[in-house]
Amino acid sequence: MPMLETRGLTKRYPGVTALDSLDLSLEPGIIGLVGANGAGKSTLIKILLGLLEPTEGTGTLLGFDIAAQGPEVRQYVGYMPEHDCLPPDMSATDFVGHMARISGLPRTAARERTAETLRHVGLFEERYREIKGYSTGMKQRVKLAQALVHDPRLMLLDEPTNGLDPAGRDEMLDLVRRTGSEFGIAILMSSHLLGEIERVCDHLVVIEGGRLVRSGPIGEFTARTGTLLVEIDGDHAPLLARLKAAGLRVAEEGRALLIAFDDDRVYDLVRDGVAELDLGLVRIEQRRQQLEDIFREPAGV
Amino acid sequence: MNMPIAWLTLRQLLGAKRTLLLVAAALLPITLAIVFRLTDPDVEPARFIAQTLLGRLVVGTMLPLAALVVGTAALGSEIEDGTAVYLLSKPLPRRVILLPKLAVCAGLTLAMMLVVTVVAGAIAAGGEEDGAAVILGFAVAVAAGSVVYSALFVLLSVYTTRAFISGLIYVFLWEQVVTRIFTGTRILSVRQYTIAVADGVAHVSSSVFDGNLDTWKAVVMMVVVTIAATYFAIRRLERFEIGETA
Amino acid sequence: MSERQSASGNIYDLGYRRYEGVRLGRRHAVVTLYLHSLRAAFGLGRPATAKIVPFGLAILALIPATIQLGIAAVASDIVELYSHSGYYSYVQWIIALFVAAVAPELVGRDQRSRTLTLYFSRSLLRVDYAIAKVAALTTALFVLTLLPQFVLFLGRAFAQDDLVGYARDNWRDLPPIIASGVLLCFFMASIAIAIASQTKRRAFATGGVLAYFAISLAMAGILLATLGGDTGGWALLLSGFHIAQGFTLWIFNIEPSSSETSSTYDLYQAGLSLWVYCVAALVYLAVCLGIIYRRYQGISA
Amino acid sequence: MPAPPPPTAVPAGPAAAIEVAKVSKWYGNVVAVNDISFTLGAGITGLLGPNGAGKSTMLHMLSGFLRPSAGSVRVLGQSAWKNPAIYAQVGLVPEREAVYPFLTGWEFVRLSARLQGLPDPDAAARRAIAEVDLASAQDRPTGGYSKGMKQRVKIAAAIVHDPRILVLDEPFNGADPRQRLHMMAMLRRMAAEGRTIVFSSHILEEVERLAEDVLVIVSGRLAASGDFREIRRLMIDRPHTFNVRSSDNRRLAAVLVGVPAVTGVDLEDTRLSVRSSDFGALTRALAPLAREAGVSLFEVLPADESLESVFSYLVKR
Repeated sequence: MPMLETRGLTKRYPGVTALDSLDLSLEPGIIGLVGANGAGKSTLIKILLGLLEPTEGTGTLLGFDIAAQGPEVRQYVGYMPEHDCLPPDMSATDFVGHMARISGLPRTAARERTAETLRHVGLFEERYREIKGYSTGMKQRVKLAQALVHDPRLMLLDEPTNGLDPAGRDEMLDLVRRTGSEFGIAILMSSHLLGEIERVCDHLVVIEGGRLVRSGPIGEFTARTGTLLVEIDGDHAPLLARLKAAGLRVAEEGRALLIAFDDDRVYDLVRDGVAELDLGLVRIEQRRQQLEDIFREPAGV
Repeated sequence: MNMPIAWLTLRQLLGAKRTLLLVAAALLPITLAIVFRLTDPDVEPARFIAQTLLGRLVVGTMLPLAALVVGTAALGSEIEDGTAVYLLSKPLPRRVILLPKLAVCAGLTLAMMLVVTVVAGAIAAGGEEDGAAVILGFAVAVAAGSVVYSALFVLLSVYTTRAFISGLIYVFLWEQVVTRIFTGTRILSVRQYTIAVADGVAHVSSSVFDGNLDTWKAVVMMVVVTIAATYFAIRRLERFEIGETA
Repeated sequence: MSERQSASGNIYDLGYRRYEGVRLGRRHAVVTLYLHSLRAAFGLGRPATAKIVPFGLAILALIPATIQLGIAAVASDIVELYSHSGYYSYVQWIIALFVAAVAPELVGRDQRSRTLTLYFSRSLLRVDYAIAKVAALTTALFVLTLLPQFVLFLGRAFAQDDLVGYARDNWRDLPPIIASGVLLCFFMASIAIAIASQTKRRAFATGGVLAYFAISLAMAGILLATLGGDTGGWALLLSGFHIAQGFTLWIFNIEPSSSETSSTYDLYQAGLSLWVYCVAALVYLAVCLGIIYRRYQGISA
Repeated sequence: MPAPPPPTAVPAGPAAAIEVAKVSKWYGNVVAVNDISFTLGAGITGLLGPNGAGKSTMLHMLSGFLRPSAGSVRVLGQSAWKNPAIYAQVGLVPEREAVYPFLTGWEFVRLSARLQGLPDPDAAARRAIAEVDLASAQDRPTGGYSKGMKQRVKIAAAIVHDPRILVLDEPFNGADPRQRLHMMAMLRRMAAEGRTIVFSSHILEEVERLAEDVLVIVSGRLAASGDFREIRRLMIDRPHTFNVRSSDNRRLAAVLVGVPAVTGVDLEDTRLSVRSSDFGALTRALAPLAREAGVSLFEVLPADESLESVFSYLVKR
């Protein structure tokens, strides 16, 4: 039985259809959920959590029926919302411990797992201080900790890197990756930043207008393309002219040249062109399809 | 008068849930007046209107609460949720932003309270002679009081993020309790100014009113307080700093 | 890191451990939230400033009873200052201030910091949340009602020479003390939570609760004074304080006093049968609980 | 490359649109910004820094919302503080999401146009809304907008008076991939018309793709400014590493070792890692040497030339 399965899941608001008969079947793993704003990502997550009721359709999560067994299934799910959700005047230890007990852990177990979980997310001495003095990065860790403290089978992460600076983002993504691969907890993570998804996830779900566009291993989305990308230190116009003269199809994109890749002859033409023009060679790379390309084309590809 | 800002402020105020609550609350004195009329108790109507209906309920409670709710909603809530930036980032002197806001607040409070005063008063007076004079007095007084209170509460809302609770404390603690016990402090009470103006305009026998402030003193104080509050509010807005948290 | 062992050295596994223990489910979550809220009502587990108001008011509520206790200690046979049935009239404003200060803490904070989302994503149902909060505030109020009554009972008992004899003769006082105390607490807590749950802003919530008690008290007074007993009497049913006074007297089976200085003079003037206040209290309770239920069913998390 | 800039709609002004001279900002003992100077002309500048580094304080001073404790911030030659007149030439997109929820998108943008005192507010509002591609939602209250739509309506309100300077605080927050692409194209177009655009962002990928120059603020100080590739070249204490795949890695390694600028060569499974402290010498040597040795270059990847690595170096310094 798959970890998550939905059949004809639909959510209609007056005038808007947020989810339109969504059929989804997912196995455990680190799953990225992407889609345009208003595509139905948040609605899907909220329905899975029982925070919203679907208008139509059914679903099972971890073998439980999401409509009929809401309280049971939620014992095994951790949720990290996108928005702030922490009481400012409690300490991380107190709050995460409280959420552990709300999630069904007895007092002693709650205390032990709180300490463990805070250590895993990298909160140390500061865990006894009030949350209002925390940086954005620390707050995100607390949010992650409260979703992890009761050892869920699945964690739903809504934009987990929101508001983080580059270093904080790196650490959070590592943590998510580790939670998924080392701890063996399935993860469903939504993000607008395709670079993040590419880095962390091993499976991708794309929804658009409340419908499933594509679902598959991340590799399928980033296959190599028949384009060679070449970047030169300095002006690339002479090289462009030279390669065109040699009969190659070449286009410019920002600082890079994109060369249609027919056969291995192209490698040496580029090398020789650069050498003879005495240019600095910064990059040669067979271009991969980018996740972003999904959004360049009209929906429903 | 900058019309777009006045229009915006009016939309803000009329859309707010709290304004609806105010309108509902305004029905209280009117209901009370109807009950008074229907049951015809043996209290002199002019005295009931001056002391209880308009003096205590309208001037003592409704007017300051209405001005507080409206005055802190107009600019204070904008500063709090960050939308004030859209006004402050326009090539307009800050007084051009503040004055229409203040005018709309005062106007809205005044309109609501004037309707309450006249309707509730007229129902309770039922054509009695002294009653008409008292109502006229209160109409003028409530109009003046709306302006003074609005200026004060708008000032409060640009100075502190806790304007609402501070205003509540001022209204209930200072005006209801302190100025009753320590009569000397009445020179610093908008409620007392308002009653004094009503008294002066109505010009009826002294047993009707329970205020003891000279009307001319009250008028001078009202003008001074309004001008000072407006001046300081503008000054504050001109130097208003918006940082990372604000 | 995996564990490694040899005869004289060990490396232990500090990696993630799964939780294999029991998961206690929904009822445990409700109890946890109830206890947490009860502590929060007195600012326990919060910074010292959060304790000032609840503890200050609780102490104020105890003062009259403590005075009685003190008198009993000094001079045994002096008149009693406070009766069980009249005690709440002395402390009604203290109770109102307490619920006005505490109810917004209990229900507003979760809305303000959006912790509500996290609660609803656990096994708690929305109605469970409402039950836990009303129950917590009701229980917290016992400290301001039943505790002073108990102190008062002791004070009166100590004033007698024969302590056991007093207890034997007067144990019948206890059921009405407890019944009126519980009803009063439930009544005040429900009103306060019904009002406070409507807004996340503490100032509005506190102002709203106080405004209800103050304005209804003033209106009842004005109407009673201007209209006189027959019709004006019904106006007392607007006022929470008068209703509480009425049902307390009914439970103690005492008629309101005809003395103008008495705190029950309003009730005497109104001339309504005391059971009417009891019915009114139940109607208020039903309406308030309905409002609270609707609020939490509708609130978006 | 973008098309050559069209005739500018904006009259030419002083060379520096924004001049920041020796600016500091402190709150009590806390120094948020410490003695920063820079000037900005036309083009797109990205403002970077870790959380709490003073980025936001700097943007607020540029916007005239904070009084510098020392130094001066001048916008188009005038002081920014206590001078609302500058807003006729400046458009601001604040970070906070809030817009007036009871106004429709159209009303909100038109309000901005009217407050700017534009002669034809309707036309200006229509143009700005079309620019951010929001016409289809303009008659709905903004309270019901998604994050990305709010972001766009805020931009529309900021550009309604065709300002010469545009300051955006985290403009991509909440935007989905498609909206990001659209917004980037729009900002590039506006910059090409000769405007000065400053934006802050945490997403280095985006800054790298959009900004011509960057300002990096670390702990209240200006840590670096300019083209980040140039900044990278200036980090001489940090070797440049390239990962290379070729038809014969071992042979290529052998010839590269002979280049004086190369300080290290590692042969790994399928690739070759080359280090040098001289970026220019290494990149110029690579192709000729490979050609001489008869080795085909399949892949050349700079390991730490991205803005991300430059940024993390500056922050940890």
